[in-house]
Amino acid sequence: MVTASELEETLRTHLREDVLEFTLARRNRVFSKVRNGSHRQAVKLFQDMGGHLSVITSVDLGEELELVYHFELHPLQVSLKTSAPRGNPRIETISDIYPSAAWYEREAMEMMGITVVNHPDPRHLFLPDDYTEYPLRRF
Amino acid sequence: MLDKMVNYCRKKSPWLLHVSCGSCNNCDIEILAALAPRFDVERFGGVLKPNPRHADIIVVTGIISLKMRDVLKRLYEQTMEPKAAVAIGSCAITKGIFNETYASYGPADKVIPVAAYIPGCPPRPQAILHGVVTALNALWGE
Amino acid sequence: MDVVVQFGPQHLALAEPERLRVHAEGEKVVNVDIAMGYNHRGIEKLAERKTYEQDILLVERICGICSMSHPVAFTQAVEDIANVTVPERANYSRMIIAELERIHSHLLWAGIAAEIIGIETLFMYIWRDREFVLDQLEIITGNRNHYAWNTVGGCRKDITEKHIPGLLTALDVVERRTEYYIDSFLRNRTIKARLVGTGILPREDARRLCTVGPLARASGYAVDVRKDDPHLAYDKVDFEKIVLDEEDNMARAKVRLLEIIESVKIIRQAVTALRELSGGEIAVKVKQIPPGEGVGRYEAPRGEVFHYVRSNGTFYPERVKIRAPTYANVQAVPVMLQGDTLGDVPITLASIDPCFCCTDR
Amino acid sequence: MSLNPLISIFIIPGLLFTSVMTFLYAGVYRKVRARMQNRRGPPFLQPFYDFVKLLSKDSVKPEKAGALFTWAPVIALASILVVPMLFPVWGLSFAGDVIVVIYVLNMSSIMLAVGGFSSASPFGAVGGSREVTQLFAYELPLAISIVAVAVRAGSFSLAGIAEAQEVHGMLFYQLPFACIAFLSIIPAKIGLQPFDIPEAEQEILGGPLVEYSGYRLAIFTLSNQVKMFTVISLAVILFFWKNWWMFLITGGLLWLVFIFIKIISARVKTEQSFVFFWNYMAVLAVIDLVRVVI
Repeated sequence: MVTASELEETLRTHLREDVLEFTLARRNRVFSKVRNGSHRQAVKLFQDMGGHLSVITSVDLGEELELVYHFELHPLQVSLKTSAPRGNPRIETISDIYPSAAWYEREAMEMMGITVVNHPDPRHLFLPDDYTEYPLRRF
Repeated sequence: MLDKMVNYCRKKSPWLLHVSCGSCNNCDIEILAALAPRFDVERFGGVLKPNPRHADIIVVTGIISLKMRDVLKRLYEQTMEPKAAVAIGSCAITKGIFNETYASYGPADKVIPVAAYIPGCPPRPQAILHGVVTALNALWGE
Repeated sequence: MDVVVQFGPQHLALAEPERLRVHAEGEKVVNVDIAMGYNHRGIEKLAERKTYEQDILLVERICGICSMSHPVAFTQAVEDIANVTVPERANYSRMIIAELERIHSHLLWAGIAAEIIGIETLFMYIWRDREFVLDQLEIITGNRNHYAWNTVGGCRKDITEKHIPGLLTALDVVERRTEYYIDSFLRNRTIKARLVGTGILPREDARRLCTVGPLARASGYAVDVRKDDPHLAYDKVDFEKIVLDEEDNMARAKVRLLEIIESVKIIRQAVTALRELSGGEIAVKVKQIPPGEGVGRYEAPRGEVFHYVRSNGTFYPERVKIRAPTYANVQAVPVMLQGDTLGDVPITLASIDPCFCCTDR
Repeated sequence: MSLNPLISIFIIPGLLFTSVMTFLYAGVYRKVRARMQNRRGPPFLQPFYDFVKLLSKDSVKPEKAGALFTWAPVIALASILVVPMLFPVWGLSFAGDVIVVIYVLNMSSIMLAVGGFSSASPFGAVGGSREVTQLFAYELPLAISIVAVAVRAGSFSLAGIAEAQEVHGMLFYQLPFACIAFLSIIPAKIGLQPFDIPEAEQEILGGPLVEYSGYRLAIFTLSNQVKMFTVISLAVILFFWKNWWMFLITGGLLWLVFIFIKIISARVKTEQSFVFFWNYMAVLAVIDLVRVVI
């Protein structure tokens, strides 16, 4: 059992000024944004707390491409965001920490065109191998 | 005379090959439900066969997704003459609610020749039975 | 003898197009490679082009079996953004439909599993009884599947007094029959020979791979969103979280069948509560969705359905992310197949109750 | 009664009579199965419709398939059609030797495996290897129980065995364990649950038959259906012989029993069928063999 304030404190002690945002919404939903690169440290912290990786979402913000990692940290539901510039969307993998992240990252790669660095198996997952567009990009 | 008998036997023994090409599973489940005791497609001799070589009627559901188009074509070619394809559900007929999607090659009749359409989202098992039997009569009936 | 056997994309045991390439040494499975995407329909992209109300119908058509779970998760996410509280009556009636769906889904699974291990009769029996549930769903919602029951802020229709007697009778039938099926799964020697000790997913792996739903619960990893993150009216009814630690295919069958009994219990309590609430509102009007983000979670028959919605203040959502339970579970299949034989592949794959059309979207 | 050889090949007990019995057996099978599953089921003539339809369909041979691909079904059908002629029922002069019967019966199983191997498909290959494995599994109890019968009856010819039973009563009473062992083999032999491992449609899409179509499939299906009738009849002759009309009735009843077993059981795995046949059924057969010899 973690409360939101405990979680915020832990994040801020370990990541310091890399924590850009931290909000608590209705029904124990926590949204937090960290700087690209320090998300791995945060994910490791969540793993130590017994977190359960739900899914990874990729979002097109225009200037930037964002990845949202959704964790269940009972009783919280934490969405950890990190973003990379559109011209060079490189975000490091977390599939060595959570094996099940591998597929979610593959999806982000083919759908949004985010380059996940150090991914063990960067093939297409849903789209055919010869499909070259990124269907989920908005702008 | 012989022709008549053969056609009668064909009508009485449709072996179905079910190909789901990117559907929401619902038509597929209703096809399976048509096998179950309440509807019992075997009354008309229909059996679900896993194998295109054995099948007579190809039952297609779903929008034809990117990866399934070639598979569907190949399955249609592997099926022995005489054969017919039946498109089941709105998706296979017009792409239905997924009309604007990027992930489809269009409804079933853009990929293979389709002999009968069974509309509905999903069609009820009765509709599926009725559609298949009507198609059989049209193909090999008097 | 090394063989590569390809299950799918068109295969009788799967019904859905998905490819499983199994490398086998004689009959022994060495390696499994799963290819997804044969069912990909681009729903996440489509959802951005439709309004919230239209999206409910769209997410319903992600899957024909989970066609209550996805809308519930989606509307919860949107209601979070709009900061609306759903009326109690809507919560209960959503829960009744959702639990009916769970019953029919679990029965469907049990039938398919029986068919896959070759006992066709059980498939026929179970699917015959499943029709009782579908009848009730049709009487209440108007369709056998795709219920169009939800709207942002509540329900579109109401469960009234005239629906209840038929519903309760059907529940009695289903409960009685399910007990019979539990008995036959536990006592038929040939079924036991196929299910016990195959497709083992150790508890540690279940946790490591973040599995959800009955698969996780059968491996002793007790996740159930209905208890962990109460929504609808699940915190107001009394039911048990079924957790077994046998880790094999039989445990998964047992978990699902026992959950049917729990679902029957839930519906009975919900019906009682609904009668007490008679005359309540069934929906609140939601005019505008403000910018923001929301997460909707719901325990679908196969596990946790996860929807993430981001709104930008217009009528159209900016991003909708859908994670179906099979997406999380199917990555455990290679682990489960380690050391099994070729004959176990279909039943082990089926034991996660795969719903590839949810996964591919 | 003594028949003209031509009649005996083409009418009784040859092609025509056996085919009629076969379609009857298969029709009963489909109908009874459906009724027991709470369904209405197909018409009795369904196997016949299927057969004619398959004959009228196109048939292709895969490019990589061997020459045996076409010949396997023909040999399977021909060899299985020989077996009913060896039965002592028709009063033919060449009422056969039981060892010959067993090996002619195995011919059709082997041809199924050969057809599977030669069809150049992984499912066919797996099905073929399962068929051969299955053959090894049930061959031991089969051989032992037949030797027990032969020793008890004092003859290796089917006519001799039948005669001995006419004199001393059914062998079933004297050799109950051997009889059970033999009966347990029948589902494996004709591909019914719980031992339909080679054909498993849900696992390997029908195994050896996966690449067959049209008339080749029709012939294979027919030979499999003839096998149902033949193997059941053989069991009756070996253990329940009284006279020719009791032969037909007992055969029908036995068939119902096997349909019932099929309906209530799931498909077991190859290892499990090995354990079943070698550890239990072979032991049962040996018990009776020892009793007989002593």
